Amino acid sequence: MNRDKLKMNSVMMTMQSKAVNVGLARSMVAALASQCDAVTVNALEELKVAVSEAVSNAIIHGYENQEDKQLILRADLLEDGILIAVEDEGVGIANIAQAMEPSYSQDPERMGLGFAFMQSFTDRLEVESAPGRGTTVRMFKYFCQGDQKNACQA
Amino acid sequence: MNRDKLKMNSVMMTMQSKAVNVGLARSMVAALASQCDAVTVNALEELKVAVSEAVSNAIIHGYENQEDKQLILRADLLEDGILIAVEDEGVGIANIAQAMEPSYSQDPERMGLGFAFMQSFTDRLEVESAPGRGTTVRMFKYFCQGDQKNACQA
Amino acid sequence: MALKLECRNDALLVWVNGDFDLVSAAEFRQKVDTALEDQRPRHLIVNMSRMTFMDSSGLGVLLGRLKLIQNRKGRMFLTGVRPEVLKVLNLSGIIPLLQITKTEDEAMALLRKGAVK
Amino acid sequence: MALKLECRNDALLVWVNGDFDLVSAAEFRQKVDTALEDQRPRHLIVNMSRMTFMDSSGLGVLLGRLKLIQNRKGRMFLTGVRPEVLKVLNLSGIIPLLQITKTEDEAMALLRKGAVK
Ligand SMILES: Nc1ncnc2c1ncn2[C@@H]1O[C@H](COP(=O)(O)OP(=O)(O)O)[C@@H](O)[C@H]1O
Ligand SMILES: Nc1ncnc2c1ncn2[C@@H]1O[C@H](COP(=O)(O)OP(=O)(O)O)[C@@H](O)[C@H]1O
Repeated sequence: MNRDKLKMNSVMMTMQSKAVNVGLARSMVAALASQCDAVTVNALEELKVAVSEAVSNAIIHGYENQEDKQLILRADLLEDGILIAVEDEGVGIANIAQAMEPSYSQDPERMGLGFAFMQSFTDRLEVESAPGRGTTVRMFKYFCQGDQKNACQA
Repeated sequence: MNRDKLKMNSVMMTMQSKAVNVGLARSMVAALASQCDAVTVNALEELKVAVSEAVSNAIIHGYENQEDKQLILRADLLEDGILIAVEDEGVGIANIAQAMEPSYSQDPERMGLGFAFMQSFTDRLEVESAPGRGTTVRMFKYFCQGDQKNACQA
Repeated sequence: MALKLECRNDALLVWVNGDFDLVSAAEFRQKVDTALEDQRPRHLIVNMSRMTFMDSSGLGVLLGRLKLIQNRKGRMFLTGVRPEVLKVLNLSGIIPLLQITKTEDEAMALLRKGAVK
Repeated sequence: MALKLECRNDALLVWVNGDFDLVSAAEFRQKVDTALEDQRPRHLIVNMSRMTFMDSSGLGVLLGRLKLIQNRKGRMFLTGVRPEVLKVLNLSGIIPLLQITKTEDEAMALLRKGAVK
């Protein structure tokens, strides 16, 4: 998911694998995306859900709720959208395709909608993972629908 | 400024030396500090000013407004307050004591109040710097005034 | 997030304030399940007019409570749902399984009339 | 931040919306200085009722404009200052050098009466 568009801004955040940091990640990404005047409220809302899912998964599944682990959130603001990467060094995923199927969840208390939401709410989703090697989820989201003129001037 | 208090949460953010990121740093620190229910609105406002000053200085003075450099913001939420470190790898400061004096500024367009504000709005301020070696500003701020009962439960 | 709970007639009313994510979902589950156990209301009405955000963790907890309510042959209502939260609900397939109303009074009225699916 | 400028009689009125920091200070300086040059108002009234934050970058730009206004023997007013912003102003020593009023109408009235320091 290497895009050649001009990079307007770029942030990396390292945080502990704590549930409270899901909200922190969300606020940071929303604040960064808001630097682009062209971003729609709608796109911002969807982006927040997608980030929330990826970070929650790293905490719950990747680190199995151990709070003292580190996860990394990278966000690159491009001319027309935002590129997000959420990385954990947790248990990893053996069968990525299966894990990404809607309503597949290893946790009986969960609905298995995390990946489905990331898929629906972003324009591109890539998962890199191997058992014992952690997981990286990359997402790209356009700021607005097919409007060339609304390029970001942040 | 090593404090033995329990660390509740801890975040590191790496960002570009762009003016827009002053606001990003502020929002992140405010969101982190808000994880502690005991934090007063007053403390939050003061903390935001202090962070704003330190990050602005790294951009304007440390990197002399070059936008493609990296700065690091570390924030550790403790039981009773927050520890902030802002690091740049910029020009550094030759005479730290002089630089910290109110109304000393190398920039005629500025008032030389940045350090004075950091000093007034936090409870402890430390500056580590050397010419050519960059600058690290560390600040600690209590969440509320002398209230042992209001320890953070984040 | 801040939660408020209240039992009214045969229904448990819950107000959810702020973001409904991993943190608040845990709190919601614990408090609502305790109230469902202790006070044995049949129906559940969740006032979402001040819920500013919901992700699949929030949704999952709602679905879990729906199952408990269905087990006791009760009805579940979501009231005052904001557009951004509705979008998440729409994707989940949960909507046909419960009732959405504007206010909790509307929900209470429907319950009194027995006019619920 | 969003800025609005308007010339009324002999005064330039500026509304500052949002955070007044390094980013917005640059925009403020550029737009206000252009208006001061082009339209030659004598006085400056800054409506701060929607300014949610100010740091020393914002403050420095205000002080810079104060000097320009003093050079043309005009007066500078800050109106609708919020408590959190007032705290920063208080630390700066700028307050005795200008006039603080609740609204811009008050400021305009004082200007008409010539009742300003
Ligand atoms: N970061 C991760 N590390 C390890 N496993 C993961 C990670 N993210 C997702 N998974 C696996 O993929 C499954 C599906 O994830 P998801 O669609 O988000 O649903 P849910 O979180 O409700 O289980 C999870 O149950 C888990 O087994
Ligand atoms: N991060 C930094 N790197 C290099 N020099 C700095 C840095 N921070 C502050 N300084 C020096 O200290 C001086 C005083 O800083 P400050 O009190 O914030 O006032 P101002 O930013 O208005 O100049 C600056 O003019 C600059 O010379």
